Amino acid sequence: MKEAVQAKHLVHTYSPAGNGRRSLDDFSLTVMGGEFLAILGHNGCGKTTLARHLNALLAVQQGELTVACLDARNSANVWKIRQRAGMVFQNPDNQFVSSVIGEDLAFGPRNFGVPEQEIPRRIQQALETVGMSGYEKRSTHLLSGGQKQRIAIAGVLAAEPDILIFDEVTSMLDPEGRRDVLGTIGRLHARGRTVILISHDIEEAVGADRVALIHDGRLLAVGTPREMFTDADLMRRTGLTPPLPVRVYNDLRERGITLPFCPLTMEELEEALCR
Amino acid sequence: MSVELRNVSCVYAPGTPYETRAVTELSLTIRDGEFAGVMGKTGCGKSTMIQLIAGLMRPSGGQILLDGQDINGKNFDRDGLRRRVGVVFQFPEIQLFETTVKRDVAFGLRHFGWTEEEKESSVREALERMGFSYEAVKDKSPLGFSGGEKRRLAVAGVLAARPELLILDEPLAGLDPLGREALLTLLGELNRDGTTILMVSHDADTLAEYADRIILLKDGRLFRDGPAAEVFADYDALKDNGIGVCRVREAAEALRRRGWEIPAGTVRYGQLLDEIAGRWRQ
Amino acid sequence: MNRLPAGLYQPGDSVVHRLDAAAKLLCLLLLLAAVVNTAAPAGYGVWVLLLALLIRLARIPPRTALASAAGLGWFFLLILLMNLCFYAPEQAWVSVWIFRPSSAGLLQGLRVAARVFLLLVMSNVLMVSTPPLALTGAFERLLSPLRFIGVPTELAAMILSVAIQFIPTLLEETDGIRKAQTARGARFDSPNLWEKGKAVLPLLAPVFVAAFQRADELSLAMEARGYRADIRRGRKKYPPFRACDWLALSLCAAAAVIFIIIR
Amino acid sequence: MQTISTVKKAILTAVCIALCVVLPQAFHAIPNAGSIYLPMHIPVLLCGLICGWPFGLLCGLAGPLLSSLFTGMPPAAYLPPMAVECAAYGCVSGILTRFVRTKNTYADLYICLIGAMLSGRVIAGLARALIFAGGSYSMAAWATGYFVTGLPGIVIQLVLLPVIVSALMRAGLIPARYPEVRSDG
Repeated sequence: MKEAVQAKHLVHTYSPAGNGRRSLDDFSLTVMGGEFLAILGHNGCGKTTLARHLNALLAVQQGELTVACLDARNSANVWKIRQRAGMVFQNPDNQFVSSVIGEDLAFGPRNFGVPEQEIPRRIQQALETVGMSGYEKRSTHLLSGGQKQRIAIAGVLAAEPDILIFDEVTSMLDPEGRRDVLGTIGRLHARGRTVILISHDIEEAVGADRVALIHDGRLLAVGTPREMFTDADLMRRTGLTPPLPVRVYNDLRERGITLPFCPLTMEELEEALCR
Repeated sequence: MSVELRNVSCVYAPGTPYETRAVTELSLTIRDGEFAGVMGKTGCGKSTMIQLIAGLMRPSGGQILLDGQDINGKNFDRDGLRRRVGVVFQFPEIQLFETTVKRDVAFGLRHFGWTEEEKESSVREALERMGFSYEAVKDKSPLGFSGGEKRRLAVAGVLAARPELLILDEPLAGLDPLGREALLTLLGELNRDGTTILMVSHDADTLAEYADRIILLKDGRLFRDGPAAEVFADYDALKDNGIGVCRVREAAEALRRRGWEIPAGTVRYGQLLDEIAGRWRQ
Repeated sequence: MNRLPAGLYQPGDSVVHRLDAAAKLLCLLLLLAAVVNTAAPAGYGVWVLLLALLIRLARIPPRTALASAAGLGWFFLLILLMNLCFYAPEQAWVSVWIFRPSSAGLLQGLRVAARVFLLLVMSNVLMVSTPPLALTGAFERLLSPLRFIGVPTELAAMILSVAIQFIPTLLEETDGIRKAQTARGARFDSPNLWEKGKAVLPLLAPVFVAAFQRADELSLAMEARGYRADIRRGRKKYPPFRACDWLALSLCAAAAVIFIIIR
Repeated sequence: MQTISTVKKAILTAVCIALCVVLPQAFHAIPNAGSIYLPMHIPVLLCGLICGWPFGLLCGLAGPLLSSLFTGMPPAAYLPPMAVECAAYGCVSGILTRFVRTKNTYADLYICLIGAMLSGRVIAGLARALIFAGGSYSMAAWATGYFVTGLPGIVIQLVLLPVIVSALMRAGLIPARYPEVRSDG
């Protein structure tokens, strides 16, 4: 399968002189097409800076970046990249251009020059995908946080991107909204979309194909959730709390009890303990 | 400070088509020095309840008593209420506005009649409690800090008044694990020093760990009230009523299903670990 | 509580409610032109009858329809007095300082007061029978031909749509900030004028900072969704007027023509 | 000097318009504040100052209009003169901010604000006189009367706006007018 994203030695700094703290520092990462990659790190580690590169909202300062086989350094590609790689943001209230859902969903396709007669079909399909069919005529501000975020996802889907970037999309939601949105993201991945999920909640990353850990603008490690979360040292360095089963495994070992293997999910914990 | 709600009701926009009952006949008592967690679905009346206790709204019926005094009574000292009750709203960082950190943190102290020295020492203490060096930040603009730092500055602005009752609405939302840990440790310390704490959160694991008791609201009414171990005992039945995921409880439940004799009230991580270790050694 | 305010709008199912908002707005303009051009007192009698008919058709309680004008008693009095004293100084009965009352002035005052009354009640009928969102859309639609003289009407329409979308969010946020600052001991009032200004800063400064932050995030999200200010986008299609819209328009146009010719 | 992109100016204008609806509602909760603070003027002036005259003009026209449609305030009778007044504020502050450059942010601000507020009030006074007084020589009286009653509002806005602008600059939400000369390097 082709690479969806290829970053090589990216460097980025927000201070104009270029001598300030580096938000991205010699950052290299490859995301395969159809993959579900979770990017984890604490606040201010450079996750958001990275996300904004993937969508060409920030220009490449140093290094190389291709998104959907388009060179991000070429400014002529900016709009194509934004069409191929859609991005959903953190705050569900700051993503709508209209209080009527149908109008809002038409925004992206219109920007990308989709013919007007094609747009209703796109809207229908996007709403169906996020499980909110029939909401075209409704108003955005009467929705719950989770529903708003799903409409925001639909707004991005209406442009039919291959790559979806989710930048901390659940951090402002209640448990119910979080469950709905994560379910939607899982479904999108199952339907073949490349998913890049940025978060500081480790539980959201357990189901990912691969996890990338970022610290101080650098890629610390990348691998399967199991490889990453069971590495106590790595977890400590990134300032993340491992999932509960891993914590149980680690803490039991400190008490002199070694389980047969390190569990990652609740089922595995049962398995490990009840053998 | 003790809090007592007696039959409190609150109706928004009464007499209009938008009339909504936010809180209905709510009665409960929070004892002095308690750490109480408040849970419930979005729209269950949590926010209304804390605004009523903080005296920011008037109930349409019933009484709210702080240390036995009706806060909506005629002779109640409202200014004293502002000093004694601190409220950390959701995303409190937006309330920062002054030109310097020192002025912003001291904002709530203007009407207390404190001397400059008293104010300064209180501001210093609050900032240091929140992990800032007073000298390093006092003259900076509060608006120039990062998101997590602004959250801590805003909390410092509430702590500076040395409240006896501290109310927090989703104080952990959007914080990363390090930020959460720091804030929770601080809350634990304040509680040990005698501050009564009322914290609204969706995070069942955290509340189980820190709160003495859980108040669960549903549709504006009191639905469950008691220690986390008790309230979370019928976890599965409560899941759809606003209890967020409690992983410790889920793990304990899974092991119980496998025939382990773990008490149904296992809701704290340490407890779970002890139980597992105990059972394993047998 | 996170609700878009509905202004004066009261849902209904009358003929007037069902007309297209843009058609209604045009009708109002035609009627206004006709009212302003009415000179004869008898003309105003006709207008009052027509207005009663309109209110009946819209099935709006008369009290609601007249509400906007009812609170403005002193305003009508003022109009009357101003015109009485200043309209025709050369025909004045007496002259006291700058005041020169005349009967021509009195007549003109009554005329102006009647006009203002009619204008108010008519626009009130429009606002009571049309949702604010539809009315904003109607303004956009009627002003869209301005693009031919170089006015960026699409940009303006987009700005309006975003503004409306932000109203409920900002209402809630402002209320939250007011409460948060009150809890911190803010008092928003002060007897001294200079202090009065400063007293609302704890409310206003955070409201603006928060609102601008939202604007920042939204403009980023819009760029991510491919928005560019420099290219033409597909234009919003408005539904065509239906038969009843055309009928209402022609009736109003006829009224306008008749009143302007007869005066 | 950094500039603000058109997209961002457009959205800033949109929030300013929304605030024209929201702020009068918020001040409603504070006893007798609306008539003194004239809360709708603040976002309009700010919009002109930050986004320039075309956006300021739009904000001045659309702010009162949307407020009237969505909240019923101002009532239809006051809408036209109020829209004219606000449009003048937004437009004039936008024009002045382009030409007044004294090398001092606050001096610029005060000049633009005072200029905009004075001309806005004169224009509004004239508009009211034209609409209601039938075009007699009482016009001047109307205009002055309106101007004088508006004075406390001018003072309050002169206190408020520079502080709000400075807060927005400190929060990094709008670019500084002049590149800062930093002593700490």
